[in-house]
Amino acid sequence: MRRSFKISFLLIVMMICVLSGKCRAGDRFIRNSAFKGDRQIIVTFAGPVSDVWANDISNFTVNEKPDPDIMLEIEDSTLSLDKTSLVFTFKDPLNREVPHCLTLKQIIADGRSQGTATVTLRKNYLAHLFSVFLGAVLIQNFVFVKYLGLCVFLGVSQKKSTAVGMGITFTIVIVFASMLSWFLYRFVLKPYHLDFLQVIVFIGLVSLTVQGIDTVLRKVNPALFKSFGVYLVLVISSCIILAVPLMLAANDYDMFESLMLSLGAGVGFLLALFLMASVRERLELANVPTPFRGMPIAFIITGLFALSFMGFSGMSLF
Amino acid sequence: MTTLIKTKSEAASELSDLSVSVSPHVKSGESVEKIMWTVVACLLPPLILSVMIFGLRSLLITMIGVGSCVTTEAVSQRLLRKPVRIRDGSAVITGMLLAYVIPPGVPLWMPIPGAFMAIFVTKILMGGIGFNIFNPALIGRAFLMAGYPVAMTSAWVFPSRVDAISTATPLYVMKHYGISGLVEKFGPLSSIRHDFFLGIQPGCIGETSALLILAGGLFLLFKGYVTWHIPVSVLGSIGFFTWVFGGEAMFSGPPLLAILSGGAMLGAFFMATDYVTSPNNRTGKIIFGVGIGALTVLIRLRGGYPEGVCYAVLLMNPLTPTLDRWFKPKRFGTRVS
Amino acid sequence: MKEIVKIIIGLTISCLFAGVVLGGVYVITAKAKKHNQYLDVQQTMTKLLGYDKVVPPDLRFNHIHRYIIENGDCTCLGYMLPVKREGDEGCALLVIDLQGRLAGRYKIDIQPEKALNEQDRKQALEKALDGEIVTYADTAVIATLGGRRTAYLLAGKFPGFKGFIHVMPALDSGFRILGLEILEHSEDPGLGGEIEQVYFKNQFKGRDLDHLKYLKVIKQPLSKEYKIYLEAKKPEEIYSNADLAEIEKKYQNSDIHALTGATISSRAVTRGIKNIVKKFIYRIRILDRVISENKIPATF
Amino acid sequence: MSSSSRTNRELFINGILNENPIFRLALSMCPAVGISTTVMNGILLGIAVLFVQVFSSCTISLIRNHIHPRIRIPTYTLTIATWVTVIDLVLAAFFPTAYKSLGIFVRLIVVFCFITCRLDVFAARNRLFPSCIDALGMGCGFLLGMVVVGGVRELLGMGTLLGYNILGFRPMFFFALPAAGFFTIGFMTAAFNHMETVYNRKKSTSRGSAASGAGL
Amino acid sequence: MKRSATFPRGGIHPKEEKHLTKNLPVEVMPLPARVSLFLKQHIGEPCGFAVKKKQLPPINEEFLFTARHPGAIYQLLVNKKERVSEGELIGSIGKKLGANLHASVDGTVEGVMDVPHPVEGKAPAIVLATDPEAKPAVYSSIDWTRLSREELVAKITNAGIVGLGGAGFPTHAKVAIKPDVKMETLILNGAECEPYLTCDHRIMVEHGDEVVEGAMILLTVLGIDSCVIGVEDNKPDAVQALKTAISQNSSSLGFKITVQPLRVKYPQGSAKQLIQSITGKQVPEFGRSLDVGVIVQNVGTTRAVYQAVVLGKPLYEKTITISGRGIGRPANLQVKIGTSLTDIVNYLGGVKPNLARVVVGGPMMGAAVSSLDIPITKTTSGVIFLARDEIDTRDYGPCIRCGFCLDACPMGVEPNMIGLYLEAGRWNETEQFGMNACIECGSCAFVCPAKRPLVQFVKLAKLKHRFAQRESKKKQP
Repeated sequence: MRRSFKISFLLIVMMICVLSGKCRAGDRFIRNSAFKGDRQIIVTFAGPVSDVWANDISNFTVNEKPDPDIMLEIEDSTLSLDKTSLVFTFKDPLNREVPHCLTLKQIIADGRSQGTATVTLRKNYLAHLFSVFLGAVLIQNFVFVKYLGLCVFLGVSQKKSTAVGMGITFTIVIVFASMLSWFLYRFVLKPYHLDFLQVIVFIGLVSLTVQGIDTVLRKVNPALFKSFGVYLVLVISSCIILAVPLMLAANDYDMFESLMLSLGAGVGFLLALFLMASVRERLELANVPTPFRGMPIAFIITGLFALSFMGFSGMSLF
Repeated sequence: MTTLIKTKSEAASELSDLSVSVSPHVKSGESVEKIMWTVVACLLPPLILSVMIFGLRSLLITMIGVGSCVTTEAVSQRLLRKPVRIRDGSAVITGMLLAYVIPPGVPLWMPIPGAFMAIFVTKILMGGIGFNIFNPALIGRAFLMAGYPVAMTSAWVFPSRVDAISTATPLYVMKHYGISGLVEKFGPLSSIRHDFFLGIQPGCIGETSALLILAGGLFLLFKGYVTWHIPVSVLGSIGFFTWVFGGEAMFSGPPLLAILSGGAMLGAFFMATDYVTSPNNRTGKIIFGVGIGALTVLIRLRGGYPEGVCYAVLLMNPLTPTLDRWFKPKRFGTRVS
Repeated sequence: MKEIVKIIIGLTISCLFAGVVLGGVYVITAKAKKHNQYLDVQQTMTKLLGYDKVVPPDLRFNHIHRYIIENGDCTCLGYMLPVKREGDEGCALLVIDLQGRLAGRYKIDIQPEKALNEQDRKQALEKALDGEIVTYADTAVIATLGGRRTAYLLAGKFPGFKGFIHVMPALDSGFRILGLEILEHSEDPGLGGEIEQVYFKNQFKGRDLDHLKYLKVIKQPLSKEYKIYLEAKKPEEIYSNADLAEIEKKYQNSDIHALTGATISSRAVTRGIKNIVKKFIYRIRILDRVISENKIPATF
Repeated sequence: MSSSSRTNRELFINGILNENPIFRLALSMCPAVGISTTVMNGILLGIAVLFVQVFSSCTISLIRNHIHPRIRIPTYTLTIATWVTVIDLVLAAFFPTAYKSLGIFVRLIVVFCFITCRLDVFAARNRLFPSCIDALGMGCGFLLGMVVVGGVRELLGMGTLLGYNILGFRPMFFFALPAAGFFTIGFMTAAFNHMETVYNRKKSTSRGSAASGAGL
Repeated sequence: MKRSATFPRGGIHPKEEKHLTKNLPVEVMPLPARVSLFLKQHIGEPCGFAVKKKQLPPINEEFLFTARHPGAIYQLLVNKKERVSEGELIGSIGKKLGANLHASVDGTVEGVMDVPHPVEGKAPAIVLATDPEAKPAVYSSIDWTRLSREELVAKITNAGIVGLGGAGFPTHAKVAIKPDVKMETLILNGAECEPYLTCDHRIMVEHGDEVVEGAMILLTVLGIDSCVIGVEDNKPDAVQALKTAISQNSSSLGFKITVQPLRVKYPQGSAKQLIQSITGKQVPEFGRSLDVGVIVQNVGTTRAVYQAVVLGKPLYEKTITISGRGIGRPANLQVKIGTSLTDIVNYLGGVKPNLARVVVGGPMMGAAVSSLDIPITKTTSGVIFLARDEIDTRDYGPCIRCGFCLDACPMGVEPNMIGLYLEAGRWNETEQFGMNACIECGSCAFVCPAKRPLVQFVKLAKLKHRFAQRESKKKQP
C-alpha cells in the first residue's frame, strides 16, 4: 500500500511538470509575466507602481514577435489592489503559440522612472523540450501512431527481457546516431547543398554508430555486450532509426530538440516493446484461434494499441 | 484436462453414482453467471433513466447492442468450434456498456460494427473470456469514434427538448468555452451539479446519471464483486487533478463537476473494474486507478477529445499484466518478523 | 593488415561510385524538380485567380518578399519588390520603420525571376546591405493584368488540430477574398482533413475585411442549397440568375459552417485566414503609401 | 536455394506466394500499414520497391565476386541506399504528387529488411539473370501485397478503387485510417494461414487416399 | 468487545455446519467384524521394511488421482493366521521416519491385502478378523512425572502416535528436538476450522483434563513451560472446559498453559496460520514452525500422548466425526482404526438416498471416495456424507481474473496464474507464483466463481515438478 502511494505521488509530480508551463520575465523590475486566459496578459512588478502610469494604455505596446510592425490593440489595463500586478486585456484573443513582445515605457514606481522595459512572453524552453520528448514518446509514438519500425517491433516483442534489452540498445543507438546525423546535416550537408546524400549518409552513420558501440562495448564491458550485443545488428533494420534523422533534417530542429526527439523516439519504442511484450506473454497462455496464432494476432493487438493511442491525438501539452 | 479432473468411477461399489471430484467439496455460492447477471442488474437503472430523458431510442440502441454482442459471441464461438458461452452474461454486459458509451442520437445500426470489434476482435480472437487485453466495450467505442467520428461526436440529445439534436456535451462546452460557457448554457453552477448528479444532462446513453451509477456501483461494492480501490482512486484522481489543473489558475478547477460529467462515473465503477483487464493486487489497482484518472484529466484538458475516460482506461489496460507481475501478493513468510 | 586495406579500398571505391552516380542523378533531376515546383505554384495561383485553362498573356505575378531587419535597437521591415529600370527590371529593397516611414532604399542587383530562388535572393541582399541582421518573413504576390492590379495572393501557415496548415488565400483589388487553397496539412483524414473540400473553402469567398473581422464559426450544418451552391463549379448553370442572387444575398453575411466533427480545424482555418488577411491589408496599405509618396517605379 | 534447382518460373512465383514479403514473411510492414490506404499508393510504393529490389539485386549479382565477406552488409546497404536515393530524386523531380503522397516512406525503403535479406540470400550467390528474376518475383510479391491491402482498404474505407467510385458510399470509413492497416493485414494473414492449412490438409488426404488406392 | 486474534491475510468463511454434531457426545462404536490397517498411515516409510525397492509407475497425469504401488512388497512382523490381541505391535518403524502400528482388535491376521485407500486408490493393509468374544483391553494409569524425558519419548514412540490432525507426522520425531534449537512455545491446535468436523471439539469438551495433562507431558519432553491452546471462538464450551481443566491441574507443576480464543476463519487450523494468529510471527517461507521457536500439536494427538504415557495405551482408537446430510444419523464416534466405512454406515442407520459424495476428512481438504470399503486410518478426522444440495458439481470454466482466489489465499500464492500456466502446458514456470508455498487448503477453489479446481492445479504442478527433478537427478550422475 505504501508503495502505491509513492508511485501515485510520482505520477502527481509528473503531471505537475507536464501541466504547469510558466513564462519567464526579462527585466529586473519585472518579476513575472504570463498569459492569463485567452485575451489577457498579467505582469508582476518587484514593487508597487504608479497607478496613473499604469492606467494610461499608451504606455504599453504589445506585438507578436514575428510581426513587430503590428501592435495589438489593448482594451484596458487594470492594476491590482497592492499595485504590483497589472493585467492587460486585449480586444482580440491572443495567439499563445507565438512569443509576444511587451514594451512598458518609462515605468514609474516610487515616484521615479525605472526606465523602459521590454519583456518577451514565450513558452518555457525547458517545458518545450519536455513536450517534444513526451510528444515523441506518447502523442506521436513511432510505433503506435506513426506505424514505423514494425518489423523489429513484432520480431523482438515475444519476451519481456528481449524487448527491454532491444529497447535500451535501440535508445542508445538512436540518440548517438541522430545526434551525429544532425551535426553532419547542419554543418556539412546543408551548407554545401548536399541534401540529396541524406539517405546514404544517415544510414552510413547509423551503421557507424552501431559498429562503434559494438567495439566500445566489447572492450569496456563484455558482460553488457553479451546481453545487448545481439540486438545491435537488429537495430539497423528498424525504420525509426532512419526516420528520426530524416525528420530532424526536414524540420530544422535545434540541437536540444533533436536530442529530445531522438531520446523520445527511443523511449517510445522501448515503451511500445515493453507493453507489447507483456501483453504477448499473457496471450501465450490463451487459446488463440489457430489461423490467428503468431503474426496475425500480433498485428491485431498492435491495431488495438493504435486505437487506444488515438486518445492522445490532437494533444498539445503546453 | 477435463477428463483428468473427473476421474472415472472406481471399481464397482454399492454406491456407484457417487460423484468423485477434487477438494474442496463445498464451494461458495458465487459463480461467473451470478456475478455477471448481478452486474447487468446494476446497469439497468441508468438505462431506465435514459429512456425517460432521451426517449425510447436509447432502449432500442441498448437492445441492438446487447443483441449484436450476444449474436457475435455465439456465432464466432460456433464457427471456431468452441463451447458457446453466451449464458454467462459477459457478452450482455459488453453489449450494454457499449451502448451506454455512445450518444443516443446515433443511427440504429451503429452498435453492430462496434459489437463485432468488441466481441470478435477484442475478446474471441484473444482466446475468449478471461484473456482479452483491452476492455471490449471500450475498444468498440474507440473503434466507432475512429470510424464514425461525425455521428459519435454530434448525435447528442438534449434532455429538456428531447427532439432537438444539439452538438454539445457539458465537457465539450467546458473545454471550449470554460465554466462561464457552461453556466451560460446549462444554468447556474449549483443547479448544474444537482442536475448532473441526477442525470439530466446531454451525454451518452448510460453515463449521465451519477446517482444511479453510484447506486449500482455501491451495490457491487457491497456484494464484494468489486473492491473500492479502483473506483475511489479513479474518481479521486480525476477530481484532484481537475482541481489542480482544471481552472484558470492552479488549484481552482471544478472537481465535482469533473466527476459528475462525462463517463467518469460509469468508467470508474463499470469499465475500469472489469476483472479481466484490471490488476488483481490492491497496490496495482490503486496505481491503475490513479493512472486512469491522470490520463483522463490530461486528455480532457490538453487532448483533442472532450472526454478521455475511454482512452485512459484503454491506455492503462495493457499495463495490467505488468502491474500484476510487479505487485504480487506478499508471500507468507517472506517478511522478516 | 592487407585485409583491412583491401576492405577500406573496396568500401571507398563503392562509396565513390555511389557518390558519382548520385551526383549525376542529382544534376539531372534538380533542374526538373525546380521547374516542376515552379509550375506547380504558378498553376495554383492561376487557378485561384479563376483562370482554369487559358491564362491571359499579360498576367503577371509580382512577388514582394518581406524581411525583418534588426539594426541595433531599431527593428524595421524590409520589402523587396520588383522595380522598373531603364529598359530592364530589377529589385529594390524598401526599409520601412515601425511607424510606417521610409527609412532606407537599396538597389538590389537581381532579376525578379531569379529572386524567386531563396539562395540567390539572399546573396544579392547580403551584397546590398551590410552588417544588419535580416530575417526572411514571407512572400506575397500581387497579380497584375496589363499593368493593373487584379489580385493579391498571400501565403501563410498556422497551427491546426494536428500540425501546421499551409494556405494560400487570394484577395481581389478591393481586398475581398477571391478564393482559398489549402496547400499542406496533416489533419485527420475524414475529419479535419475535410478542410480541403470545396464547399468548405468556398465559404470564404466574397468576404471583405469588415466582414472577416467578425466572422465566427458556427456548428449548424450547411443547408442543402448552400452546399450545392458552394460545390458547383459554375453555379450559374444550376441556378437561375434570380435564385443565384437570392442565395448569394441570403448567405452573404452568414458565418462559417464548421465541418462536422472537426470544429477545431475549421476554427483554426478561419482564424488563420483572418489573421493573414488582416495583417496583409495593414501592411500593403502602408507599402502603397510609401511607394506613391516616394514615387518608386514598382512594376505594379 | 540455388538457382539450378528451380526454374525461373518457380523463382518468380516463390516471391509472390510462398515467401510473400507482406503476408508470409511479415517483413517491411511499416508501409503496408502506413500508406496502403489506397491502391494507388500501394502501386506507387510497390513499383518503387520493385525498382530498388531489381536494380540492387542486379548490382550485387554483378559485383558478387568482388565483395569482401566482411563488408557484405555495408555494401548491400550502400547499394540499396544509392538506388533509393536515385528513385527518390527521380520521383521528386518528375512525379511530385506521387512523391508527396508517399512521403518519408520512399526513403525508408533503405531499411526494408526483405531487400537486404534477398540480396544476402540470393543475389550474392547467383548469376545475374536468376537474381533478376528472383528480385522481380519478390518485388511483385510486395507490389501485389500492397495492392491487395490497398484495394481492400480503399474499397471499404472510401468506396472507391483507384479513385473510381465503385460503391458510391463509404462502407466503413475506419479502413481509411492508418490504424486499420493492422487489422486488414492481421485478418488477411490469418486468411492466408487458414487457406494454407486447408490446402495442406487436402493435399495430404488426397495423397493418402491415392496411396491407399495404390496399396489396394 | 475486543475481537479474538486471527491471521491477517486471506482466509474464508465457509458454512460451518457444525451444529449437526457439535452437541453429540462421543459414542463408542461396537467392534466391527474386521479391520484393515494400512501399513502407511503417516508421513515417512511404511511399517515393517521393504525388502524390494519400491517401483513407482512412470509419471503420468492420472497418477495424482489413481496412483497405486504395484510391486511393492513388505516384510511384516506378523504372519497369516496368527492371533493378535488388542494393542499388540504388528508393524514396526523402519530405518527411516515412521510410526509403529498396533492391532486395534483381538483377532486373527487374514493377511496383507490391497485395500481401497481414500487418496492412493489402493494400498497394502493388514487385515484382521475380529474375535467376537474379545474383551476390551484394560489399562491402568501411572504417575508420569517420575519418568525421564527419554522414557517419555520412548513411550510416545512405542505407541505409534502420529499427528492426528491430518498430516500424520510421527509425533516422536516431532518432539525429538536437537538441543541447539531454541524453543519457546507449544501450541495446541484446537481450531478445527474445517466445516462439519467436531471431533476435536468433543475431545476438548469431554476430555479437557486429558488434553491438558498431555500438554504437560509434551512440555516436559520439550523442556519448556509455556503452552497456548488455540480454540476458535465458535466453541465456547470447549474453551470453558479447557480453562477448568487447567485451573484444576497445572498449578502444581508450574507450567503456563493458556487458552487463546481465535476468530472463526478457515484455515485457522493450518500450522502456519495458527502460529501467526497466536504469536504474530510468520514462519519463514519453506521454513518449519521450529524456526520461530514453536511446535504445534493437535489436541487429539495430545490426548493420545496422554493415553500412551499415562495409560500405556497405544494409538489404535480414534474419535471421528461422521456428519453431513447424506447419513442417517450424524455422530461423533470413537472407532477402532481400520474400521471400514461400511460398518460405520451400517451402525449409523445407512445413507440417505440424496447422498452425492462421501468425503474422508474435512470437506475442504478431504478426499472424495467412490467406495465405502475404505477403512479409517490414524489421520482420518471424519467422514462427511454430503447430500446433493450441499455440493456444487458444475463444470469449471475459464478464469475470469476476478482475483477472489488471491484475496482468499492465506499464503500469498497466485493460484489463478498457476492454473493458467498449467493449462497452457507451462507447469515448469509456476514456481514464481508460489507453487511450492501452497498449503493446499482449498480456499482459492472454494471462492472461485468459475469453479476452477485450483488446488488440483497446484498439486499437479508440484507433482510434475517433483518428477521432473527426479528425472534430472537421474540423468545427472
